[in-house]
Amino acid sequence: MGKQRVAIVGIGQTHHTAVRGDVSIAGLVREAAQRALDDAQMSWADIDAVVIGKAPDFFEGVMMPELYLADALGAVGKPMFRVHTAGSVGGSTAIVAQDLVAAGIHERVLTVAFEKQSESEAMWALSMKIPFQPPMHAGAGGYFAPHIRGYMQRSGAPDHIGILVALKDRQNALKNPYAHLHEHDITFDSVKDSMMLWDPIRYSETCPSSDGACALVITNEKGGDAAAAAGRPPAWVKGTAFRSEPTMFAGRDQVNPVGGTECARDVYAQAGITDPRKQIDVVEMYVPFSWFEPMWLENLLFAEEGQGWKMVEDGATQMDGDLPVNCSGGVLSSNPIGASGMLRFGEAAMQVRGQAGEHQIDGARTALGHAYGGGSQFFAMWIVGADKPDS
Amino acid sequence: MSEITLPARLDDLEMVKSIRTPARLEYDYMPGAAPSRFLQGVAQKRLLGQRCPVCRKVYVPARGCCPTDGVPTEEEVELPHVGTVTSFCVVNVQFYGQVMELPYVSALILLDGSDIPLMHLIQEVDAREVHMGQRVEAVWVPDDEIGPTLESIKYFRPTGEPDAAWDTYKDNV
Amino acid sequence: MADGELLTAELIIEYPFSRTTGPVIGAFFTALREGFIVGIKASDGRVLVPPFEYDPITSESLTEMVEVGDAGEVVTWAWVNDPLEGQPFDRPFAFALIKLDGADTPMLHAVDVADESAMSTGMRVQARWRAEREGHINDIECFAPVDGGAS
Amino acid sequence: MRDVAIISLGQTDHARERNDVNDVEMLMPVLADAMKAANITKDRVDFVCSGSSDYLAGQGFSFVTTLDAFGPWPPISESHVDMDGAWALYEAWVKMQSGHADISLIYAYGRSSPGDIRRVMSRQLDPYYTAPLWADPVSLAALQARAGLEAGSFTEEQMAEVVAASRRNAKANPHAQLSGDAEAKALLDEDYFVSPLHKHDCPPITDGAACVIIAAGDVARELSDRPAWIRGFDHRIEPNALGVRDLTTSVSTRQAADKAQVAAGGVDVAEIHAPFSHQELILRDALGLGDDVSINPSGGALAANPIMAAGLIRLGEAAARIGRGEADRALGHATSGVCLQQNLVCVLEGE
Repeated sequence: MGKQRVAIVGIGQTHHTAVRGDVSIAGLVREAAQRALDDAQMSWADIDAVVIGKAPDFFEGVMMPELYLADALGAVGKPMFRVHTAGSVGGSTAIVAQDLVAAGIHERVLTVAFEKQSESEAMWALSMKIPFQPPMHAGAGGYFAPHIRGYMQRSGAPDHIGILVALKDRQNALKNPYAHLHEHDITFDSVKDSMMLWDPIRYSETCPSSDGACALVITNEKGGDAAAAAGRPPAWVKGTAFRSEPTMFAGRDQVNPVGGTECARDVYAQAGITDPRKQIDVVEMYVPFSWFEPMWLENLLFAEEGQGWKMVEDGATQMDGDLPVNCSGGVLSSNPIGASGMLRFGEAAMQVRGQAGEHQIDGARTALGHAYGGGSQFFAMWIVGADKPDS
Repeated sequence: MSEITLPARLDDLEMVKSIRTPARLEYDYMPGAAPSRFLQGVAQKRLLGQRCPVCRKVYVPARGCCPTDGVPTEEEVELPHVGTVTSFCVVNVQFYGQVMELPYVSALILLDGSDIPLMHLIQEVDAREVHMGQRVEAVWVPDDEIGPTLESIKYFRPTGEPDAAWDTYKDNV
Repeated sequence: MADGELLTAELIIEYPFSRTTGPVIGAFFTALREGFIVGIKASDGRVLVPPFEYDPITSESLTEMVEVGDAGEVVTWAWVNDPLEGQPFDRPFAFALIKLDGADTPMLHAVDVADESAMSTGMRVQARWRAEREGHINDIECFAPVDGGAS
Repeated sequence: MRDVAIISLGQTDHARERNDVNDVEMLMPVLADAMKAANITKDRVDFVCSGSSDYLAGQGFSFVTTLDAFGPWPPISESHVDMDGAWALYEAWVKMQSGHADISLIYAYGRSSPGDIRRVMSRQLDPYYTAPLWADPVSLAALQARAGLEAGSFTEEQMAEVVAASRRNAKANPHAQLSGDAEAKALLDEDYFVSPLHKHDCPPITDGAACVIIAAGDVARELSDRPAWIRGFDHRIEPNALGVRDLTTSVSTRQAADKAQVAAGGVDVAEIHAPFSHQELILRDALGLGDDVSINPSGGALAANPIMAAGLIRLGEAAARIGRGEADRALGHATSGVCLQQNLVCVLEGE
């Protein structure tokens, strides 16, 4: 049987916002799924299987919510699958869905990822006090801030790099109607003057907490060809990879984790990429705190170690730079945690399909979707292209 | 979204848009064998790490398992109460359940003889003066408040020694 | 130190979840607040109670909501001798699937009777409404046997 | 499809409470046992997939540290499902179909002892209509049992026979939690727990874990004298609400069995994941198993029910029968959700 070619023919997302007060959990998820189906010009009956992903069940207080969502996602009578790999889950979920097609098991798979964080409070769900363990003194920001400080120390990056990233992503978000934050008045100084929450992380350098969902319709080569023939070019999957490493171990490099680089090498090799900065046209990278952009630029081999911040400073990652990063506004502008990884994967696919609207990079042929989770220890990536892969 | 048609009796009523569904679940939390032993040590003001039989690295708190080799760790190593700040963060934000006075410093501290930093608070020093490489020591809560929890260490404070050399802790940044 | 002494502690997971309902579930709870019950028409014409947003067979969005009765018949039941915290009663009661008049599918709720011998499949029961209602499944305190109803 | 086989199974000695170990400490020996039985070390594993639930652990992201039990260094290709480990095995099998891996390790674990498991599991229900009633899986299974009894699908005597057989079979299973010589007649004399269920009709409260290793083609032949080849593998889900399902049958099991081609050959052994006694009767029927099939020789979930691992164990136990030459064609089944909402069927064959 061997490996089949895989195409993304439908992409849908919700308008991400702090509280989607007008819908149930099912209604939120359904909205993204329906848009993906509409984009693929398919109906519920066309779908063979459903793969769903989200971060911890405690966010919504529903254990294994896929059981309740089976009806809303048209999964009744079909295989339905639930993935949970922490923050990388949206990416991992898309990979599991594409594997079902690549393996020749199904022809058309719907995959959906979501978070309705407003049902509880992210800070609560992420900082639950566990007996005997020292309290998480500072939530997620407090966990990652020391790594950022470590990066600054190691690379000599100046303080304003994080501000530049935040400004870029928030300005890009103004071109994305689905983004949670649309800060029309944002300036370098407004980011700089925003409250220093977890020094060195400022308020405007952190992601929001969002309700939102993202969905993709993934098909085999036949489906991809049919979409192309109908004038709806698909995004072809050129490579996928996962990598995981322990949260804490002696000598662990949390600034530039080995797992991230190995994952990138794997996915580049599958896609025939030897010079990522030249061969990749656009990147959707998981950047919940602005400083992670230069860190991941190095981790993903776009820059030499210690040099990633210079790409930011030179404007290389701006929409008019040579490697635009997060044209959608990224996680810094919308963060429904469980969906954030799939949004990266979906936005990458939108770019190579030429359907990104105002935040489209002209002529984008090859894109990287990147997600990470846990303590920078779970990685999921895919490369998508406008051209059908050779094998 | 499709339009919903309602029975006449629901016309002109203010519609319910959200419901309250509070939930409380109680669990017996069990830290396990090695962490129990570590915490019992803390209750006696002792910091007990464990050395991995394969990679020889010392883990504290003891976890019973080497995370890179996936093997049980049994050899016990008692560690001093002093170490080096490998990195830190100054916290200026309140969040759910938090009781600290702002700002405060949360730091990664590499105890001497250990191969992995643990996260704890730094106090008795202006937040602006905390820095990487700073030497710190544990300050314990009064003896009658000590128990099997890392909160028995109230915080760490600078020892006043010269800073540790970058090479001694760079692998943990 | 004492070897092998294992620690345990209480871990509490507690949150006052607030759930937005969307229009279909919201209409059901609005009706409960007003003291009546609504369902929704499925693609095959059946009336589903409680109302679901999506058809259980075709997955299409459902839109036509209809009023049903607040009395009906027990389809199946379980006798809960020793209720759990949070359940409708702290004394023995029955959980039951109850098919309301005008509905084609049964809904889950509690039935209050003195003892198990008073329960039977097919018995008629009627909603006992709380005086104070907020739009919640517990606005129906429980169902109780209809006097003189067939059993 | 690419030939993939189950080649080993490791599991805990299942117990009412394992407070002597945390999840990592519980898993390490299980993973070591499975790898030893497959004659491999961890560096030969290409893909790891696990199944667990944060709600059982009472901690978000609980699976994150549990991965330490494998020792994921250098970094590994790995994924996790918030489902029974049987679905993790399915994900690994899919991964191997596309040629990404030759050996996969799957593990799953769960504890029912730390919380009030019935209240914890009530959080699985739809969050608007039923979870606020704190309806629990035992009460809902009792509704299902009564529906089946009154429809004439099965009898209380048959339910007691299922329990007696489970206890009897479990005597030969050193990992089982409950075993012994129970007479169906005596069981029927016991008080009801949640009528019409007796306590013995319900699964025991179990803490436990399991690990299964699967390998492809010649690698499986190299590592195992008698690999249990996966010849059919499918899973299906039903609507969520009890009121719109026929509780007396299992439509999704029938669909999965059809896709997995259970009926294409005789089955010698079936390991069925039926947490409640009447569910075994419903599932036997849905799977089309005759009286000649050996059902749950391990004792099944009634003998030990480590939630999230109990389904994976069924697949591993079915494979073990083939590995030992006791069966040529075996069936493993797993279920998830309230009253058998979701079901998975795996058909295994020896060579």
